Amino acid sequence: QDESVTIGVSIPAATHGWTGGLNWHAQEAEKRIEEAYPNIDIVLVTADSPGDQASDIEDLISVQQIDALVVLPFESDPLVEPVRQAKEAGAFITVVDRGLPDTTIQDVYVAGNNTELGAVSAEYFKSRLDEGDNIVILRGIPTVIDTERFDAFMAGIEGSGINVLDNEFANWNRDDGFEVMQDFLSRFPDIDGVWAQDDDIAMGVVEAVRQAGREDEMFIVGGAGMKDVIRGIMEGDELIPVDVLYPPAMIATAMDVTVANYTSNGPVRGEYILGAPLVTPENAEQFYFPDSPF
Amino acid sequence: MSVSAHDRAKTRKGLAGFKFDLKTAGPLVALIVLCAIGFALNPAFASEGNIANILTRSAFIGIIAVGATFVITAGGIDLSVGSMAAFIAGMMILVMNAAVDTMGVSVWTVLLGCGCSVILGLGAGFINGFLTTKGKIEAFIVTLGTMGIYRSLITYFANGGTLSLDSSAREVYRPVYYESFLRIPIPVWVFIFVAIVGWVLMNRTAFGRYCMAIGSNEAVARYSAIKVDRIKTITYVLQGLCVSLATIIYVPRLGSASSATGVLWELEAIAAVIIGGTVLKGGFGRIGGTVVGALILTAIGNILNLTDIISNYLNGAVQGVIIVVAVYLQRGSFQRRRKAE
Amino acid sequence: MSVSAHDRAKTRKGLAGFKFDLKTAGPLVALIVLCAIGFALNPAFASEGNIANILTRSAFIGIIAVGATFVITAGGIDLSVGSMAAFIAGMMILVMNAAVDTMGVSVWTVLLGCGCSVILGLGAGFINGFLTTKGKIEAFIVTLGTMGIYRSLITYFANGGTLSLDSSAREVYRPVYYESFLRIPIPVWVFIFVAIVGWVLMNRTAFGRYCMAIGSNEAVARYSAIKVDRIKTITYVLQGLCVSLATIIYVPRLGSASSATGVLWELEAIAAVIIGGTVLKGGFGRIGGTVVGALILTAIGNILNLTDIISNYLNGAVQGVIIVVAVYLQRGSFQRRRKAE
Amino acid sequence: MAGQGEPAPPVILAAKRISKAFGEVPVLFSIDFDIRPGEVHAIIGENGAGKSTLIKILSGLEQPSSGHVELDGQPIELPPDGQAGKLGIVVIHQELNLAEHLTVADSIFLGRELKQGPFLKLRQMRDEAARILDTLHVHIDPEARISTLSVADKQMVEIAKAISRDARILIMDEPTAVLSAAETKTFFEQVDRLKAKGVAIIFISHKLDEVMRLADRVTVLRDGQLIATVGTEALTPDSIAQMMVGRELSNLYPPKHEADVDADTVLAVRNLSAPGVRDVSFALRRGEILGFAGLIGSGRTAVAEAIVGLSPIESGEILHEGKPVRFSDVSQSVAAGIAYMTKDRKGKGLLLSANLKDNLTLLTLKRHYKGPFLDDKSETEALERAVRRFDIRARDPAVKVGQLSGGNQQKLMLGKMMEAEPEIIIIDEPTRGIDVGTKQQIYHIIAALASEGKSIIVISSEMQEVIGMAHRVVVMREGRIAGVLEGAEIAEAEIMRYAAGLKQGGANERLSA
Ligand SMILES: Nc1ncnc2c1ncn2[C@@H]1O[C@H](COP(=O)(O)OP(=O)(O)OP(=O)(O)O)[C@@H](O)[C@H]1O
Ligand SMILES: Nc1ncnc2c1ncn2[C@@H]1O[C@H](COP(=O)(O)OP(=O)(O)OP(=O)(O)O)[C@@H](O)[C@H]1O
Ligand SMILES: [Mg+2]
Ligand SMILES: [Mg+2]
Repeated sequence: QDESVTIGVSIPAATHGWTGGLNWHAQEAEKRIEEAYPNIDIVLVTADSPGDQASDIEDLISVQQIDALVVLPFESDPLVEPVRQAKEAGAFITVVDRGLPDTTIQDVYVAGNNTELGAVSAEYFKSRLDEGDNIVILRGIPTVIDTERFDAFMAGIEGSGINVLDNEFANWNRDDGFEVMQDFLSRFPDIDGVWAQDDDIAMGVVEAVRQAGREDEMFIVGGAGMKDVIRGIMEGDELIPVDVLYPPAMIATAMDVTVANYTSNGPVRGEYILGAPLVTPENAEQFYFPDSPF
Repeated sequence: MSVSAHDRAKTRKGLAGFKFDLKTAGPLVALIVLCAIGFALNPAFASEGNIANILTRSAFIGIIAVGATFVITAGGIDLSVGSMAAFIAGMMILVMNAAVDTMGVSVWTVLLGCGCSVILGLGAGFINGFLTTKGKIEAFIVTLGTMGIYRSLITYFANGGTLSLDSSAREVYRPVYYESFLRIPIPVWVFIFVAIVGWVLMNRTAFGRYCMAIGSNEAVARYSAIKVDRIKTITYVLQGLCVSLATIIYVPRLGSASSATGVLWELEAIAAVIIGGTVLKGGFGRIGGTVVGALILTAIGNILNLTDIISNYLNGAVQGVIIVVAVYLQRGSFQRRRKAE
Repeated sequence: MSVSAHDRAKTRKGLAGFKFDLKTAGPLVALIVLCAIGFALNPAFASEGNIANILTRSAFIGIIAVGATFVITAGGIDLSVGSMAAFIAGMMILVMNAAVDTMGVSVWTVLLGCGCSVILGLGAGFINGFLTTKGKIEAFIVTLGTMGIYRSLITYFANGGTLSLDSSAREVYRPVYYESFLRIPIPVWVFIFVAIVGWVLMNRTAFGRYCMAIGSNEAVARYSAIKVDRIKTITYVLQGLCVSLATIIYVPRLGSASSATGVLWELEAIAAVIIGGTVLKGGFGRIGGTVVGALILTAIGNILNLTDIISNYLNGAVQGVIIVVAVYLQRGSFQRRRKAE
Repeated sequence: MAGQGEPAPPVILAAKRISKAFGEVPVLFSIDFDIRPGEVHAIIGENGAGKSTLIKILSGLEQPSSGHVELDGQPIELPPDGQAGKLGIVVIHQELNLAEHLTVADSIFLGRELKQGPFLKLRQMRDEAARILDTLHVHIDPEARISTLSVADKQMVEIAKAISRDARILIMDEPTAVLSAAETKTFFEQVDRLKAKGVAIIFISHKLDEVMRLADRVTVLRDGQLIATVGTEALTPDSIAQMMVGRELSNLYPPKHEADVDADTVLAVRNLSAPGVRDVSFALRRGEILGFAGLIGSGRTAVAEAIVGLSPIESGEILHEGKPVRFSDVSQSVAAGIAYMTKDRKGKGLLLSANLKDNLTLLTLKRHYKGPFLDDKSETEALERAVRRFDIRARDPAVKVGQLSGGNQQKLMLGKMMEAEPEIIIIDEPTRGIDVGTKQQIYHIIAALASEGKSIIVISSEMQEVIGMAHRVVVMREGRIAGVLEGAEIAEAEIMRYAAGLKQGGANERLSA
C-alpha cells in the first residue's frame, strides 16, 4: 500500500451544464482523494470529442503510466478500443455512465441510466396528463444518450394518448432551449407539458414560457439535478414541479470506488447502477448541493 | 460630342444607380422569399409575436455582425466574438453579483455591469487589433487564440458550470430584454441603432472609406496617408464594442452565462456578413446587407422550428442548402445583370 | 557597372536563399521549443510510445491540412472538411457492414470501404469546387453550407447515434491504424506519403504554380491561359481526397462514426496551414510548414496531458497562448531579419 | 519592313470594321487595322482613344460588339483568357499585374512551364529566365519574388515573359512607359531581333520618338475613330502629334524661368541612408524644379519614399524649412505640406475597384466633411474640378478606376496628389502613359506651380522631361548621388555619363547648398 498509484480520469470537457457539473465533481474528488491518500495521484483529462478522448487515454497510458483508468466515455462504441488498450497495459478500468458494448473490459461499471431517465419522465407525464393532452419535447444534441432517453420516453408514453406535438434539438443549451420554446409557443396554442430532458434546456424553456405569459398552462420537466432546479422544487415551483436525477456526482462515486480497490482489503469488482429517481418536493433536499456550480 | 457624351453618361449613371440598388436588394429578395416560404408552411410565422421573436433574436448576431463587417471590410477576420461574448457576459454577472452583495440592488448595479461590459469589449477588441497590427500575426491566428482563451476563462470563472445573475438584480435588468418601446422590443431598438450608426460610419465617414481602402489595397492606403495600423485596430475595437452591446442585451434574457454561451456565434456573424454581400477578402462592406444576412439566418432557424415536415436530424442540411441557394440567387442574378450589360 | 550589379544580385541571391531557409525553419523552431518544454515537464514525453502517438494523431489533421494548403493557396477556403470526414466515415461503415452481411468478411470488405471513401471524397470535393467556381458563390458560404449538410447527413444515417463497424470487419481493418512498419505506424507512413506527394505537387509541378498564381492574382492567371476554374476545382477535389485518406486511417482507430466525429477539424486544419506559414489570402503555400503546423497542434494537446499543474478549464487558454506565441516568434524573427538586411 | 523591291508578306492579323461598346458607351467605331510579319505597327492616340481596347480585341480578351478579327486571312473568334497565346498572339497588357507571390522565373514561364514528365524543370527554367533577362541587360535574380521588384523591373520581367514566347504576333501596350533610356535601348534591340525573325509587332506608345524609331506604319486613333494609317517615313513627330490631338502642338515644355539662386532652401537632405539609399545629400529651393535622373533601381524612388516616411531612415537628417523632421507615415508629411505621387499606380497609387471620386479624395478626405459626415457634394465638386484641370476623360463617370484608360488613371493620380495642395511636390514619373497633348498641359501645370513658389522634385526616366523641365538635375546611381547638374550641363549625354558611372562627383560640392 505504500507504493504510489496513478489514477487517470478521462471525461468530456465542460461544454454544457451537466458536463460542467461532472468536471466540478471530478475536481473536488481529486482534491479530496489526493489529500486523504498521499500515495495516490489523480490525473484528470478532459476531451472535446470521442477522438480527443481516445488520444487522452493513449496519453494516460504512455506518458502518465496509469495504474487505473476512470472513464466516462464521450460515446460508447468509439472508446472500446482505446479503453481495451488501457486494460492491456495493465490498468484497472472503471467505466462510468455510458457502458461499453464489451463488458469484459471493465472491472467496475458505475452506470447512469439514460433509459431510466426517459422512462421515469414518461411515468410522471402519464401521471399528470390525460388522453388528448399535448406536450412538446426539447432534445439535446443528436447522440446516443439523447436517443436513448428519447426512445425510452416515447416508449413510456405509448398508449397513454398523450399527444407529442413536435420535438426539436436544443443542444443541452439554455439559449437554444429558449429559442426553440419561443417557436413552439408561437406555433402551438395549446401545450400542457414540456419535456426538456435536461435542466439547462429547462431553464431556457422557463424564460420563454414566462415571456409568453403562459406559465399557468403547462409544466416543464427537465433532468439531471441542477441545483437551481432542485431548489425550485424544494420551494414548490409550479412550473418545474419535479426533476429526474442524473447526477454528475456519479464521477466522484466512480473515483471513490476505484480508490477503494487500492485502499480496501479485497479487490473491488462489479456494477454500481445509479437510478434516475424522481426528485419531488418531498425528497428534494437530499439532492441539493448548493456549492456545486451545476 | 462633349454634350452627347455627357447625356449618355447621365443615362448610364441612372442605370448604374438602379443596378446598385438591385445589388443591395439581392439579400433582401432572398429574405422576402424566405418569409413567404415561412408563412406558407405555417401562418403563425407572420404573427406579431413570432416576428418580434425573430427580430429580437437576430439582434445579437446582427449587432456582432455589424462590427464584423468593419473588420472584414478592412481585410481582417475575428473568430473570437462568440467566446468574447461569453466571457464578457460572465464578467458582467460576477461584477453585478458582487455589487449586489456590497451595495444592494439598484439601476446602478446594472449600469455598473454595462460599463464593465463596454470596457471589457473595448479592451478585448484592442488586444486583437494590437496583436494583429503591431504583433504582425495573422488575424486568423490571433483571434483563434483569443477565442480559446476567452472560452477557457469563462469556463474557469464559472467553475465549469453556469454563472447566474442574482435574482434581485435580474428583476431590475430584465426589462432591457423583455420590454418593448412603441411595440418594438428594446433589443431591436439597439440593433436598429447600431445598424444606423454602422451604416453612417461605413458610408458617410472617412473611417469607412479607409476600411474599404485598406481592405482592397493596403499599400495604396498607406501611400494615401491612411494610418493603416490604427484604422485596423479600430475595426477590432469596434467589433469588441459591438460584442459588448450584444452582451448587454443578452444577459437579461436568461440571466446566466456559461461555457456554452455564444458558441459558434463567430461563424454565424461572419456568415451574416458574407450573405449580406460583403467580400470575405475585404475592400467592400455593406452594413445593410449584413443586417439582412442576420435576419436571414435567424429566419431559417425559426422556420425550421415551425414545421416538422423534415427530420430534425436534417435541420443542418436544410439550413446549409438555404444559405447556399440564397447566396446563389443573389449572386446569380447579379451575374446575369453583368452579362447583359 | 554590369559586374558590380551582377555581384550585388549574387549576394542578394545568397542572402535570399538563406532567408528562405530560415523562414521555413520558423515553425520548426517553434516545434522544437515545444518539444523541449514537453520533455522538461515530463521525460516520458520523449518515450517512443508517446512520440508514435503524437505522430499518428497528427496524421489525420496533417493529411487534411495538406489538402487545405492547396485550397488556401489558390485563394479558397474549405470549412466542410470536418463534417465531410464524419460523413465519409459513416458511409464507409455502412457500406462495409452491408458488405459483411452479404458476402462475409475479407480484405475486400475493407478495400470496398476504402474505395467508397475515395469516391465520396472526390465527389464531395468536386461539389465544393463546382459550386464555388461555376456557381460563383463565395467558398466560405459554399463550404459552410456543405459543412451543415454533411454533419446533418451523418446524424441522419446514424439516427442520432453512433454507426459502428461490424466487429469482424474491424479485426481485418484494425492493423491499418494500429500496426507499424519499420517501427513507424502505418498512419504516419500515409501522412509521410501524402506530405511528399503534396510537396512535389506544390513545388515541382505546374499545378502548384498555378495554385499560387491564382491565389496571388486571378486575372493574371486567367490571362496566362491557366484554366482557373479547373485548377480551383481540382484543389477542392484534392482536399476531398485528403479527407478521404484521413478517414480511411481514422475509421480503424475507433471503428465508429457519429455526429461528434471530426468536429472542428476544419479549424484545426486551417490553423495548421496558417501556423505553417501559408498566407490565408492565398498566393503562397508551404506544405512543409503545414506538416510542422499539424505536429505543433498535436504536440500542444499532448503536452497539456503531461501535467496537471493547470486547471483543465484553462486548456483552451494555454493552447491559444501557445499558438499565438509560436506564430509570433516565427513572424517576429522573420521581421527582424528583414529589417537587418 | 522588307526591302522596297520585295512584295509585302500577306497580312497575318487584321481587324475588320470593329466597333466596341461597354454597356451603352461606345469606345471604338468601325476600326480597320492590319499587321504583317516582320512589321512594327504602332498605334497612337490620346488617352482614352481606345488603343488598349483595340488590342484587347485583337488578343481575344474582349469580344467586339460588331465587326470581326481575321487571322491569316480567315475570320476567327479569338479564344478568351489568354489562350490566344496558343495561336501565337502574345500580349503585354498595359493594366495587368504580374502575380506578386511568384518568382521571376515562375512568372516568365507561367502557363507554359518546362516540364519533364509531370515535373517542372526548375533549374532549366531558372537558367533560361536568367538568359532572357541577360539579353535585356537587366540584373534581376530569377528567384526573386515579383513583390520585391520595382515597377520598372516588373515591366522588364513582363517584356522578358513576352519575348520569350514563341510569338507570331507580339502586342505591346506601352511597354516603355516606366523604362529609362538605357532599358529602352536594350528593349529596342530585342524588338529589332524579333522583327528580323518575322514576328509581327503591334506597339503602343506615347513617346513619339520611339514610334518614329521603331514603327513601319502608324495608326492614329482619336475618340475611338480611326484617323489614319500611314507609313512612318511620311511622318514627323509634329505631324503625328497634330493627327493625335487634332491641333498644332507648339512647345512641349514651357519656357524655364531662371531659378532664383537666392531662394531659401525648403528641403535639405543630409547624408540620408535608408533602404536602397546610401548617403544622399541634396537641397531643394523654393520655386525650384529639381529633376532626379538615373537608371532603373538607382534609388530615386527610395529617396522619395524615405523622405515622406514610407520607408525607415537608417541615418542622416532631413530639414524642412530649416527644422529637422522625420516623418513616420505619409499623413505627417502631407500635413507638413509634402506630397509624394508614386509611379506604381496599380500597386500603390489607386484603388482599382473603387470609383473616381473615392480615389481622388482618399488622401484628403478630412476636408470633405460637412458637420460630422462626409459631404458627397463637396467630393463631387472636387472631382469635377480635377476632371477639368487634368482633363480626365472617363466616358462613363461611374466606372471603376480599373476600367479607366491608363493615361486617365495617371491624371487622376496627379489630381489626387494635388488635392493635398502641397508646398513641396515629389512626383515620380509624372507623365507615365500620358499622351503628348496632356503632357504639355501637365508640364505647364508643374511650371506654373513652381512659379507660384511651390518646390517640385520630378523623378523621371524620360530624360527629355527632366532636361526640359528641371532647373537642376540630380543623377543617381546605385543608391548614391553620382552628380548634380545645373544650367548648360543639363544634357542627355552628360546625364548618361553620371548615370552609368563613367563620371562622378564633380558637382558634389554644390550638394550641400
Ligand atoms: N471594362 C470597361 N468598362 C467600361 N469602360 C471601359 C472599359 N475598358 C475601357 N473602357 C473605356 O474605354 C475607353 C478607351 O479606353 P482604352 O483603355 O482603350 O484607352 P487607351 O487608348 O488605351 O488610353 P491610354 O493611352 O490612356 O491607355 C476609355 O474611356 C475607358 O474608360
Ligand atoms: N525598402 C527597401 N528595402 C530594400 N531594398 C530596397 C527598398 N526600397 C528600394 N530598395 C532597393 O533600392 C534600389 C533602388 O530602388 P528604387 O525603386 O528607388 O529605384 P529607382 O531609381 O526609382 O528606379 P526605378 O526606375 O526602378 O523605380 C533597388 O535595388 C531596390 O531593390
Ligand atoms: Mg493530480
Ligand atoms: Mg491604354
